[in-house]
Amino acid sequence: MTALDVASIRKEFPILSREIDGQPLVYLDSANTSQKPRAVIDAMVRCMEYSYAPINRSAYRLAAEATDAFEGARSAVRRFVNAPKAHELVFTKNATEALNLVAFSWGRANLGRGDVVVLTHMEHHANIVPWHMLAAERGIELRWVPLTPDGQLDLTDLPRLLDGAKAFSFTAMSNVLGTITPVRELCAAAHQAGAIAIVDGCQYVPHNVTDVQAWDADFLAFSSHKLCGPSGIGVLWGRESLLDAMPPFLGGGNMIADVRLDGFTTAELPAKFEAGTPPIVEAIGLGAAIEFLEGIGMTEIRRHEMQVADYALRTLTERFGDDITIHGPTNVEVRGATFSFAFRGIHPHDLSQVLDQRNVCVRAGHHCAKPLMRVLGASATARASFYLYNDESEVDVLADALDSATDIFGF
Amino acid sequence: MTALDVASIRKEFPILSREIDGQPLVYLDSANTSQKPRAVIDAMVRCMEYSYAPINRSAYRLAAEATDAFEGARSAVRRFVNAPKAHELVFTKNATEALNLVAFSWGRANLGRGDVVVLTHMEHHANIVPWHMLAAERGIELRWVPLTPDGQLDLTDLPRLLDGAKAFSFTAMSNVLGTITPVRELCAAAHQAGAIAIVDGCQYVPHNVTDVQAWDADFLAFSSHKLCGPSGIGVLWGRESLLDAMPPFLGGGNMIADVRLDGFTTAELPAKFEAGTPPIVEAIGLGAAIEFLEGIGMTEIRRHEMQVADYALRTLTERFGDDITIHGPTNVEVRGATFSFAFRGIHPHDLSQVLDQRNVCVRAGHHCAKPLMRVLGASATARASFYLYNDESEVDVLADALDSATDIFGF
Amino acid sequence: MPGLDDLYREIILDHYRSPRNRGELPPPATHAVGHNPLCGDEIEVYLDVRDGVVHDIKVGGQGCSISQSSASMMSQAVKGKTVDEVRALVHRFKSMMSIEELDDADASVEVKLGDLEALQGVVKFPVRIKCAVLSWNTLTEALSQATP
Amino acid sequence: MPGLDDLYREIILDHYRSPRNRGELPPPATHAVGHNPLCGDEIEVYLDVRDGVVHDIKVGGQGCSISQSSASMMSQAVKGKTVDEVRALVHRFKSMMSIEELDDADASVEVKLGDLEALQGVVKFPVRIKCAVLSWNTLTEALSQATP
Ligand SMILES: Cc1ncc(COP(=O)(O)O)c(C=O)c1O
Ligand SMILES: Cc1ncc(COP(=O)(O)O)c(C=O)c1O
Repeated sequence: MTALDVASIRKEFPILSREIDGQPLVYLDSANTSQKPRAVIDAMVRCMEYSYAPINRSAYRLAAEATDAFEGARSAVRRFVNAPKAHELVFTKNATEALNLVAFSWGRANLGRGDVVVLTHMEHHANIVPWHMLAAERGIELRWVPLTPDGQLDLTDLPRLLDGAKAFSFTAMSNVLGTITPVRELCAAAHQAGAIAIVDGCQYVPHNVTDVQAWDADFLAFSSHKLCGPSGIGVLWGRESLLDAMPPFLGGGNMIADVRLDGFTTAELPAKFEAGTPPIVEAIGLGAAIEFLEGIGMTEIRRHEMQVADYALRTLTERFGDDITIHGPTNVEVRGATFSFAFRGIHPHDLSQVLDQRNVCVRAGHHCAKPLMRVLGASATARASFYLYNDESEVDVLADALDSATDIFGF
Repeated sequence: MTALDVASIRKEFPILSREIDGQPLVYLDSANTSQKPRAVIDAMVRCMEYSYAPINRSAYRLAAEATDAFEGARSAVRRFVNAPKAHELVFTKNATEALNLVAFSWGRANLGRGDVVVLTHMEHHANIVPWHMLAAERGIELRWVPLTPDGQLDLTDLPRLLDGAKAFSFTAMSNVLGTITPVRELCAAAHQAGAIAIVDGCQYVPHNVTDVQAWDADFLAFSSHKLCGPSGIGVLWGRESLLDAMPPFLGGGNMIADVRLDGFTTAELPAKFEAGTPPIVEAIGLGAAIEFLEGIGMTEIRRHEMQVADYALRTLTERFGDDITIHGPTNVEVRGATFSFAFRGIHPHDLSQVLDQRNVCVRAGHHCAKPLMRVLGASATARASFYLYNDESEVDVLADALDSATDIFGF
Repeated sequence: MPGLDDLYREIILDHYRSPRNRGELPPPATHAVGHNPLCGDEIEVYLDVRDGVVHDIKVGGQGCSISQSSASMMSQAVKGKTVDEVRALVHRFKSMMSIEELDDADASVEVKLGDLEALQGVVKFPVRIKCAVLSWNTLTEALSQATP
Repeated sequence: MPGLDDLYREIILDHYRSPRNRGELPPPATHAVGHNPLCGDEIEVYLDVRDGVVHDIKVGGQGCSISQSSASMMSQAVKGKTVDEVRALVHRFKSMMSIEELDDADASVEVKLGDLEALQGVVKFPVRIKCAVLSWNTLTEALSQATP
């Protein structure tokens, strides 16, 4: 079992050597957004200092060079998720736009009154609200896959829920519970029922080997900023035949073949879905992030996070027993290193503020998953999420900091 | 008359000292996308190396610091366009998304069959295609303001065109002709007719003092990447009362007040229109770009570009006479330093390739304005566009390079 | 960087532990619900306004120490005040939270913040400002229902 | 970085100045129009296919030296060929442009590019590949109309 060399990985992330009030940064909010390694920052700086130019529009060499780098990033993304074709990858502004694109472009073309879309109780708002909007617009019906008590999908009723459905849209990993869902099985169930399978890969893709062909998925959405890449760019992968048949989403430059006073025709993939000037520098940064992660190895990253997850589960339960409630599965085979918890009745907002005094950064809130919060019976939780640059020692710092919360609130 | 100190401004842009084949870069494609000064690159690097964190979500100090920087950028944008309130400024991925947001969110709420939207013959596809899409969806009627022979808006029939219209959407400066339109007058005409005024400021805002209140506009869209800022972020400014009354555009995290299994309610401005993780680093870079431009002075930049425009018009016509056709106005009071031209029957694509041998970067094509190309009777033009870092000497290099094109194509 | 003592003053923790005016009021009292979209906190305000005076107020919902203590102190501060006095107080409180600005006219009106001053430290924690203001926004909504 | 001589071979400029097979064909010849969305170039291809053979081809439209010369050379190369031969040629040409890949089976089929080899240099100018390929995509469309 190769453990990651976390110490040297940390050196690649300049921000991790920052101290606040003389204490090192214990960044446990990567499920929210991840930090950036030097390789990504450098790629972006190099682009802006040396070869920034418009993409796919101008004929001069500088522009050709920039276009090459930009399309090279698309190829890197293709490889990273094992998509069949590079032009099946659409750059969006974030995963949210990617999911909206599917809901509105595929959805408006394929869904009418009474049509069924199946979601799960652990979805992020990004995979709920667009469907609510579509429901309000054209009367589609939403059905929900419930959860088991330990925070996995309860698949008992899945065939019935999927019966007659046109789409099943679900997360590959919960951003609250850490639960990893059985994506391949869920895709098969969707197809069995005649529905397409839309995978929200925001939390999964940064932490695991992703293979859309092995999954037999139809769409995959994820964000660059959660996988060590820049903010301002997300990815939609879609099956070519589906993307080809879809109407455009946003209108403007780059997505057209022709524009007349009385109408327009659309460009080929992926341009059809990339209206306007794309996130040029950000795509190049995303390409660098992918190369950085591949250099370390997604299998190794997953293995490392399983180790940390295991240590965190043991440490927190041993130290705090009934004072802590950790949501989600206890088996690290089906969960990532993201932990939502309740602690001694202290409101998560206050808890996070107190942890911050030790420079421990955790998120407090509903994590953009209010329906799930209602299932958990909480209005908010605190969430500590670990990534490749975190290790077991930070679990201990978290535990010590939790202990100190008691002092202030006097429990 | 203070001329800009272009030599020292150029030093701020690392890429401008790049040489290709031993020749300096003559970057005349800023209407397409502009280069980035060190201040912008540094602000982005500093954010990623030192204070990157989620925005508006987490309570720890690093996140508060990042949120401050992010919202500080919004305030900088507010000041830059003299908007009444910071929350009237919505960050989008580019100007194209901003215009789509208006067309789809405002448009779907306010326009039905037979309703009229007025555009002009010099619009960019970003201000045409969304309206075409809306026309196909709900049968609105588009009317077009034609052009005068010298490439200005022909306002003779404006009152008739605006009669009964609900919106007038127009560019403040043409990306092809360089024409600056009388925005304040056009807004007044729109309001007179009971229509709202939507201003495409992509080309205007980077080069002039912008004041949405003096214009009395209702919406303004522009992109960061054309004003020395990062790619991956654009801006929509809208009148508070209009934005407040509009339905959301994209659904997801951040734009909600509450989400239930059966529906959702939206957040306040600007969050309502900013679904998902925003372009965090890019916003901070945009803030730095604005401070950079303000430090030089938009009035001074405009004055400088008028000087360069004047020199370019004189030089090119003196040297090439009838061999060159420059489109657009000849009066620099009503045009920017963006020149589309035809030269000795050489196809613009070939011309741009030949100019590139001298490292002169110009764009060739339809410039995302195919309807305008048809008015000009061309399928494409070459376009040289100047910015604060260009000066008269580069006009001369362009002219010399044009001369050399003749050799290859043997005219 | 600001420390925890700026935030968690003793008086705040006191109101958090023993919130004043908890409960509900039956109709015809007006009722408004406010959400903090960032963290999920919810505040309910019940308002009994008669003859331009806030006769009674009750607060429900759940949230962090800042949102709960702010709601509790608010309920104490507005009870018995005229609607105009309450509006002036809301404005003064929001300007203390740096989300509204005081002009000269405001400055000349005397408004006592009392215990609420303890929340001043929240300004240094921008993310928490929304917690502190939540009950005040909900109050404003309940108020505008009561005095249409 | 590649230079202009890689692009503007003499033979290319010759086809540009004197394009072969310019014109139109009356129905029942098939007809397709292709756009280069980036630069606005337009190519029209008229195709007279009978008994599986391209009896005649004419080319219209406007564009740069690369798109025009590619169309002109293409028209020469496909005239008189069987539809299968034309498809193999299209595939060979696109693989020269590095947008399609040759597999072993393809490699064993002999396809002569002739004059078209002159366009090889275009690969070094990625933005111009679209110019070179435009007429070939339009040909494919006309072909699929002719042989449904
Ligand atoms: C006048 C005008 N409008 C809109 C746009 C679209 O801007 P973006 O591509 O940044 O969305 C541009 C630039 O491409 C433009 O010049
Ligand atoms: C599971 C999941 N889906 C969707 C999103 C939305 O991603 P973004 O905010 O980058 O659009 C997130 C992260 O916020 C997430 O964790």
